[in-house]
Amino acid sequence: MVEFAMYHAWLVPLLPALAFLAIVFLTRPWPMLSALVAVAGIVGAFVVSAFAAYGVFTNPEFTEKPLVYAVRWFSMPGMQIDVGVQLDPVSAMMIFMVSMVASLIFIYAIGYMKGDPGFSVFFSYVSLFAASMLLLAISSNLLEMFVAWELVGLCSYLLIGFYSHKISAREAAKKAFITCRIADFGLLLGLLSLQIIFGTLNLVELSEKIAHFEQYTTFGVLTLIAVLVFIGPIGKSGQFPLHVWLPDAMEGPTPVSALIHAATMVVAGVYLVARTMFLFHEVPGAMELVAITGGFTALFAATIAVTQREIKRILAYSTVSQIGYMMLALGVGSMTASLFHMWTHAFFKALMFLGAGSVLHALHHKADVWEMGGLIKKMPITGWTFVIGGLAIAGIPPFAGFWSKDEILAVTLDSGHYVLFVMAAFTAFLTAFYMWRLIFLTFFGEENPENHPHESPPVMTLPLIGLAILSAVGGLVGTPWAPLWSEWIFYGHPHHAEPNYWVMIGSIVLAAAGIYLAYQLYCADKTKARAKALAERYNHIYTILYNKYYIDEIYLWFNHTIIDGAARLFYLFDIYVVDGIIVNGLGALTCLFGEGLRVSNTGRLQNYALVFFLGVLAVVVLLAFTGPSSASLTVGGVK
Amino acid sequence: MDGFPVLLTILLAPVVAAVIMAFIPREEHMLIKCIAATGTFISMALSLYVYFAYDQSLGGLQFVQQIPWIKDLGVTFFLGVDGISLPMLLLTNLIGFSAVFASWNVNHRPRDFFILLCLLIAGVMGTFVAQDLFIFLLFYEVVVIPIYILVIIWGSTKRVTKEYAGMKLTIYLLIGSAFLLVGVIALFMKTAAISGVPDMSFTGLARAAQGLSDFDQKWLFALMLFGFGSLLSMWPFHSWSPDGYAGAPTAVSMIHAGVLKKIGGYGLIRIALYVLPVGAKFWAPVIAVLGVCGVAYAAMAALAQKDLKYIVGYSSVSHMGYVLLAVASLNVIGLNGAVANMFAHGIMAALFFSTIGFIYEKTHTRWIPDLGGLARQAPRLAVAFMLAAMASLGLPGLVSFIPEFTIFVASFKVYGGLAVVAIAGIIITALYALRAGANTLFGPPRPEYDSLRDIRGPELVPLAVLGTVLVVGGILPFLLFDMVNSGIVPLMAEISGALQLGGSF
Amino acid sequence: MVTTISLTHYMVLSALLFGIGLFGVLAKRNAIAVLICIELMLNAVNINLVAISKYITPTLFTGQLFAIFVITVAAAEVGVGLAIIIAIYRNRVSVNLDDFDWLKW
Amino acid sequence: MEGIWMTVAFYLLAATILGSALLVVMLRNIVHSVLWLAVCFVAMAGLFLTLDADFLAAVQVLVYAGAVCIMVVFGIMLIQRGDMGSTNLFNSQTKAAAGVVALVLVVCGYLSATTQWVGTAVAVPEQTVENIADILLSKYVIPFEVAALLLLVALVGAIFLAKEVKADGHND
Repeated sequence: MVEFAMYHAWLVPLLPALAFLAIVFLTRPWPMLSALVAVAGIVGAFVVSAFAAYGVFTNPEFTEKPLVYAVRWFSMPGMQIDVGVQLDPVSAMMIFMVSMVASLIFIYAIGYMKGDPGFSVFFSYVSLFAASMLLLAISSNLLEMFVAWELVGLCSYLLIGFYSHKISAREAAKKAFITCRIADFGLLLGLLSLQIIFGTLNLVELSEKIAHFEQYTTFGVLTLIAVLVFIGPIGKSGQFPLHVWLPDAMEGPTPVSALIHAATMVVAGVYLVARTMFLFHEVPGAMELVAITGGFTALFAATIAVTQREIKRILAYSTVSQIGYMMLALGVGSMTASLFHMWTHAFFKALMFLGAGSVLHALHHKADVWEMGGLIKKMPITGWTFVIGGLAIAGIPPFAGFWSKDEILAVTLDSGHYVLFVMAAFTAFLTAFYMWRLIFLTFFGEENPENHPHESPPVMTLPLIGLAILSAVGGLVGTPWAPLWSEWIFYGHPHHAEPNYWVMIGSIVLAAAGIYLAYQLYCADKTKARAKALAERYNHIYTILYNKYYIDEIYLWFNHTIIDGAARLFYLFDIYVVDGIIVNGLGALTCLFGEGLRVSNTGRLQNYALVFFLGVLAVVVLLAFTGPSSASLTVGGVK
Repeated sequence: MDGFPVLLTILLAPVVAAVIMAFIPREEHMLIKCIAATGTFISMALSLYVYFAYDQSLGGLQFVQQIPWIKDLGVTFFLGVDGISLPMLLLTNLIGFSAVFASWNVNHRPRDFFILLCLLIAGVMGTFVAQDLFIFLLFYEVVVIPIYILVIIWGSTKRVTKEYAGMKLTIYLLIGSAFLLVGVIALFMKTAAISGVPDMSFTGLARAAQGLSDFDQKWLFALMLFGFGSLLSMWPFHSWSPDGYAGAPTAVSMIHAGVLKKIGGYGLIRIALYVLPVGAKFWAPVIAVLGVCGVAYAAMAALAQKDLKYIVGYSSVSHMGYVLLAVASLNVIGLNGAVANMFAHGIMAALFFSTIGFIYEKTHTRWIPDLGGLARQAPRLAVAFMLAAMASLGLPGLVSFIPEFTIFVASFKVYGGLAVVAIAGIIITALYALRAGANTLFGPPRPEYDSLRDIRGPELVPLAVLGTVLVVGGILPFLLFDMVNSGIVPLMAEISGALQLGGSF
Repeated sequence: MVTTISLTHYMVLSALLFGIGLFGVLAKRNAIAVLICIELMLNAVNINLVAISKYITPTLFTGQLFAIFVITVAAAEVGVGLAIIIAIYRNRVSVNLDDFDWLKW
Repeated sequence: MEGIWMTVAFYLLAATILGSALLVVMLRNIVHSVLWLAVCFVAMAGLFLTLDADFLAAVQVLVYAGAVCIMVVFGIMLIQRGDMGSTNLFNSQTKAAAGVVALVLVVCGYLSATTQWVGTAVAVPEQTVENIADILLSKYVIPFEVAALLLLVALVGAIFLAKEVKADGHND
């Protein structure tokens, strides 16, 4: 079975894809059947990927040399693109994680989406998404990966716009797609450069060729390529300055937010950089860019999250911030730490989104955390699992987030990026603060009498419990004392830093401080007067943060004024210059000639006959004087 | 099927259908439509057969049919297909068949409409299977007349009147072909003088044209570039495209944007480049610049449109810019991309126009601000629209992505920065395609369209046929590329010598 | 020269008659007048044919034969021409060619 | 008819022909024009006699002077009723027409004067009718039949064209 799974890993994306087709063409009229098909597809994928992952992790040779099998996709002289599967610990971990989280979320969605008119459609979309995401994870070729990359973007678009009759959802979907498209433009240029310079987009071949690439002859080209490639992840993973779409993406149904915009798709950028580490590793400049982008985004998004009011928005900014962490870790050279955080983050962030979904479900989509409160009494499972998630993200041991975040902080410090370390540490504090602000406001404190919450059905709470368990213990695979994780997932050589107890203690203290501050402001103080006073006092900062640094407004202005203005200009140019002056001008000129000649068109037969005879005369004269027989005008002669 | 004149059958099936329709009482609407559908279906099925029966390992011209015609001019009625013309032939028939169903609801003089439509389809097919320049031009002219009549009778008047649109379309076609004709005649005279034997076949012309002076090659190519370029809506000779499509009835827009336009690109590769490689080499930078201008300019102009057909009209100008850019790169990858992109764009544009046609038929408007929320009332229509929009913006997994990718590879390699501008076009394309989709299909449903009937029955055929090709072509790109490649490689092999020597610019 | 009548005499006569007929065709208003002027022109042609027949190919009779054919055609032409004029007159109540400028449309 | 008499006959006939033709064109009354046309045709028949074409002369009288003129008169009667005084006027391009005609005459005159005719002394055979009949029914039999057909078509066409049209637009 293990053997089979490893050599048929293409089944992993194929099963959900088949589920998608089955739903679209067959089972769409029967919602429950569609859901079953979708769940069957993803669970099947999970089973195959679990076996495949088991096979990879028990065969150490695959960490050195990945298992690759591929078929030709298309080719022409000078270019061949294969599609195939590349199984190594990184991809095995990824498909395992994605299919596991997706399975849980699919099950959850059965409960959450119940009664929605687009129930079947929803499951077809998420199946397509799962297929694309899994394809992205096991791709052996960058173009294949790009295809999957765009397809997950498409699914994201479709699912954000799932409630497409809402204008906000429609606009958010569009925004997501186009923002990612801008980023993909960079990525595409990077891929093109790779294809042109190295003649292949195959990951294994590329890594060999880049390792032997003569940097001296084309100085800076690799850096440029790496930067271009990195633009893609900036968009897809919601890094500054292209993060704007991610918070808006919360317009989609909550399981989608959990699956796509927290656990899987948005970390595709991290995954891509990890996948092309052989490229980034060669160019320190690009690595610095990755680190700085990540570190800055982490802090930047955390500051915004502090002031937001909508539950899913807070989580969205939190996601942006956490992905910043992952980027930071990649940038300072630790793929191990980065992917470890991605692993743990998938669990606790999915958990929290699903928890938020449960809350919204109970409160009939009332999203403002200030209008909630005391929900834990009515919704104990949702509440306590959420608390576990909160502990995990804040970094309280032994929950998952602690181990991964701690490792990121440690490697950042190790690599000598002190400024980034301080930023990351401060982010850790902010994270604990805003997340617990959310928890205290939502689940603790006084109940809002207008709300009539009720616990969600088991089909929703069971995945919550599953994810809560994973959030609690998922980090134990990578503790400094038993570094299983870093033996598998690494770039270059496995390295496990000695446990840095100072960092560890420091991060616990920061997390605890954040939680305590949140408790003081939002839980201990029933009237929340101090929190309000604080916001009042630093009104300017509060307003800027609340409005997300006005970046959306700037983009909107740019889009509507500059782009649309230019478009208008081009169009007017087309109508009035190209079409007006040149094309119709020529036409008008012709008509003018026609008008001139029209006088001659009297319509009177005798006029025409007159001119006709003039013509006949001309022909006669011509023939008589220049014709072939003009030399001797002698006619006649009998026989 | 050895010896069975399959190409001739493909060519004649719609003509026969047209003749039969001419003898049917004009009131028999359903019968007429069925005959048109049968005729085009026979062509489509046979061209699918030819596509898969074509031996790619053998390459070259296959299914050849050669009947001497005008000996003094060296004209033979010479039909044949190779890797370049086969995708175009298949495209024509796929779109032709869909176009019949996209016009299923034409009830104003349907007999005349379908007769002209079938003749149009046959004419377009003829240009792609002709291997003789004279026959090529003959079919090309056959195409012009039905287009004009179809537009002025069954067209629609919006920003411009249908008469204006038809006139503009026809006159542009004719001006282009006039320049082409001058070039062709000059080419024929000169090559006949060189080889001593008049020969109008592409191969014969190409062989003789090797003896042309560099100067002759250059100005002849310039004439052909103008002729084919204006047919391909090369910037700045593009302005017929949006107006023409806007005025034309659905089927004509489909065929025109889908395949007729491609005659320009096909001719540019098949005739201009093949016969006059030195001229091509000389003009390549100009083509590239015009192509990039077209891409960026038309995409920006499309962004400012509010009429759906105008958006697609400008979009097709923009996509043809990619084809030009690919041709200008003058290498195997680029030409592969050019032909494949023509195929992809044909399918996509046809689906787009058929969808817009249905939207217009059902809502009586194409004006985006008057539309909205149709996805609720007509989900299948929305699927078709989104498929086309996604293909337009080059979504991977749909047929247009890989061709664009190959074009980008080829042109980025040759033209660097210039190509980047063109590649940036994908962002703007995404912007306008999604805006159009969002504002038409999504948002709050409008009560006035509550009774709107989704596409069903025969109306689904364009979506089924073209949608299938869109997806299958995207998932299995080798189906298209192996074919194109088998045609491009020998072509490039023949002219590569000239391309290297003639670099006198 | 004065006493013998040569072919040139007939030629000149024919040319003059043709000129008169042509002038009538070009300058008359009445459609019937135009028609009879055409007859004059045809007659001028006949003179030429017969004269050439006599002076150059007297034994072949081709010229005379042609003249007969011309007369035949002229007769047919008059018949159809008159019919057309009558038909037009019925529609327009006019045979004035100045009124007929429909060729413009 | 030899010598001087030939010359006299030619000049007389020529004068008659040209004079009557001029009157045909110049007269303001269309009926008078037709009468002078008949005179012209008869004189033409005479001219044909001087050219040894006696059969043709007979045909000329029969067809032209007889049939055509009568037909034209009938045509006029069907159309022109009432005052015939100024039924045959000149139009506005008379001067231009005169110019063109002058040019035609100049060219024709020049060509007639400069062309060297290679004449022959052979006389026209006496039996013109037999000769004409011979070639008409042998060498030129196809044009002959075509001419017959033409006459038939002209006949039918003329009838169809000139037929009365009913008020409802159908001609039956």
